[in-house]
Amino acid sequence: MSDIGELSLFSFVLSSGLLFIGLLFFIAGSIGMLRFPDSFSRLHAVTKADSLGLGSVIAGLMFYSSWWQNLLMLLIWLLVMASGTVSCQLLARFCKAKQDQA
Amino acid sequence: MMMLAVALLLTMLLGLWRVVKGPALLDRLLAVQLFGSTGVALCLVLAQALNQPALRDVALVLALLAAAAPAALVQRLKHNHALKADSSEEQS
Amino acid sequence: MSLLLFDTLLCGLLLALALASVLSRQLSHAVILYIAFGLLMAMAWARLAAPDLALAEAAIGAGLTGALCFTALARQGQLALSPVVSWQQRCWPALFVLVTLSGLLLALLQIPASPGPLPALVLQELAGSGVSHPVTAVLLNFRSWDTLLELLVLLLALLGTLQVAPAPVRQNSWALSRSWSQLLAPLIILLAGYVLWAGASQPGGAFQAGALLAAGAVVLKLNKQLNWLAWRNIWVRFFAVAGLGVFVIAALAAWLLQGLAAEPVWLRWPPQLAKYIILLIETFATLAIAITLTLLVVAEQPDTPLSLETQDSAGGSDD
Amino acid sequence: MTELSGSLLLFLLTAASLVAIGVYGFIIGPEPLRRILALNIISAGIFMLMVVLAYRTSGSGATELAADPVLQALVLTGLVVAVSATAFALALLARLEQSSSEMSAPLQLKQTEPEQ
Repeated sequence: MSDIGELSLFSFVLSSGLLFIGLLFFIAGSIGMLRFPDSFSRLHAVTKADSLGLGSVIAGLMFYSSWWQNLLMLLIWLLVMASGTVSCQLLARFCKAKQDQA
Repeated sequence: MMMLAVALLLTMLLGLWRVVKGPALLDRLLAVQLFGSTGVALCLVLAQALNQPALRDVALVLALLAAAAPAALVQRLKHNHALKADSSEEQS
Repeated sequence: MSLLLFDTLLCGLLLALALASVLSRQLSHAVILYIAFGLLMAMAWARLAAPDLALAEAAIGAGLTGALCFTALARQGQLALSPVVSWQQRCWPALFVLVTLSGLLLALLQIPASPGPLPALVLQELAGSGVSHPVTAVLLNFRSWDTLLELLVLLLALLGTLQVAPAPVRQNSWALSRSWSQLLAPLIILLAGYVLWAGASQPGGAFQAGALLAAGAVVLKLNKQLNWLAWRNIWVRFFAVAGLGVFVIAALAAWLLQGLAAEPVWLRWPPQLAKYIILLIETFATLAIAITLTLLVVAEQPDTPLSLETQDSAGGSDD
Repeated sequence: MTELSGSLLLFLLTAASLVAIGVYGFIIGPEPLRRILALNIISAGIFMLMVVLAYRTSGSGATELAADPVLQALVLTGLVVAVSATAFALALLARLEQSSSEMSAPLQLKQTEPEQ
């Protein structure tokens, strides 16, 4: 938090709050990964919660950097959301196929 | 900012438990997925905390590949007999 | 303080993953743990102020190593559990390794805290190198011998792999995965171009861009796309060799050019042309690295015997 | 003892331990594929040692990009060479298994030593 001087107090509080919410989502994803009973619900926990958490972290970081970097971070978020969806689907299919096979 | 990075690493540590313990192969793959998406966030936070803008490019590369690769890779293992032992564990 | 905490956690995670990968009972688990280890190594490079390495490691660890290991895993026949290693078989190597480790640590602790004269020398000579990013300057100007020989090593590895290329793994791919990778492809090409271009002034360059392109191509090839990207295509052969060829030709040209003026030195670029020479070499080196790594990772014998009909229409457009 | 800072000592220790773990896995690992992975872990440890030595320049507190570029460039080439050597070793391994299963011999692979 070395660069607190560059931000007004309001935006600092806002960005800290967003970062904290993002962190909460990440923690929730990990706990879901630990506690959920079967593979499919664990899949659900990781791919959903983490994309949302990443979005919140990025929104929190956006207060600090230039517009070009912000655009890049938005692109990253979109990519992670899309690939999270796709890989969730693919991994679930793989799991289903193996259960049928066994 | 650095504390946020520490906390993200801690969530990775939680995921590590699933990698080591996880009964099915899918759980381990899932943990790699978790490492990928948390790694993207970690790179972005480190880029801010360590003042290295180039790490955002690293995050972009990770977002393009790390989240997509495990899913593309499981296709290789679809017809594999070597993993039968796993799927029997998985049902328990 | 929190930095030290971060380092401790990172090192602990790395060691735990490496240890678990070595000790795990099943081979498939070891492979997955190793892939996670590679992802974390990228974080370690990011922490240690080496973004170039983090870029390369992210592309290699996430894309290439995974594809390599999973292909090897898919080739393994019926083996479920690893053979059990007895306690005696474990004990003596562990003792030996511990002794080695303590010796290693004793040697490492003798390392002086101050660096040698090289970094200052690089920064001093940077202005005449044609680029403003020190790592790229070292790779393509100050120590270009390494890079030249490294391209040679890549080519040799490719030739060796093509000689022993095993039978292909039977697989079919899902339509969703196919279309997703097609969507990903232009983004990866765009990003690789950006990384290559950025290498002149900030972290990035030929190796990172090549590894990134290769990772994208491997994902596409696993989905049965990019069929023209095979060794039987004459253009692929041309570009795989061109990285080395352009390097040598540029070095020869620079040598002759210098020979007119003064005592010629091998692999030293004239300062006013250095920027363009480096850009030229890097472009071809990127393509060569990408093609070589792709073919290395998905090297498989073609189903049909080697036929030399070229598919120029697809192959002409690079990447 | 040197006057290296805490973080640097930590990373040095990790690098040495990674090498040790890799050597142990290389000796123990029953399957050839696991031995190749162990070799890769050894190389990761060595790369980390070199990068820590490069980081020494910039000091632990400063976060400017003043790390030793020579070592970083060497590690960069090393990463790519390591991946290509691994690919070559895996291709050799696949061919070895193919030929040994063609001869209907049991899968008793004593040793494959890829050069790293």
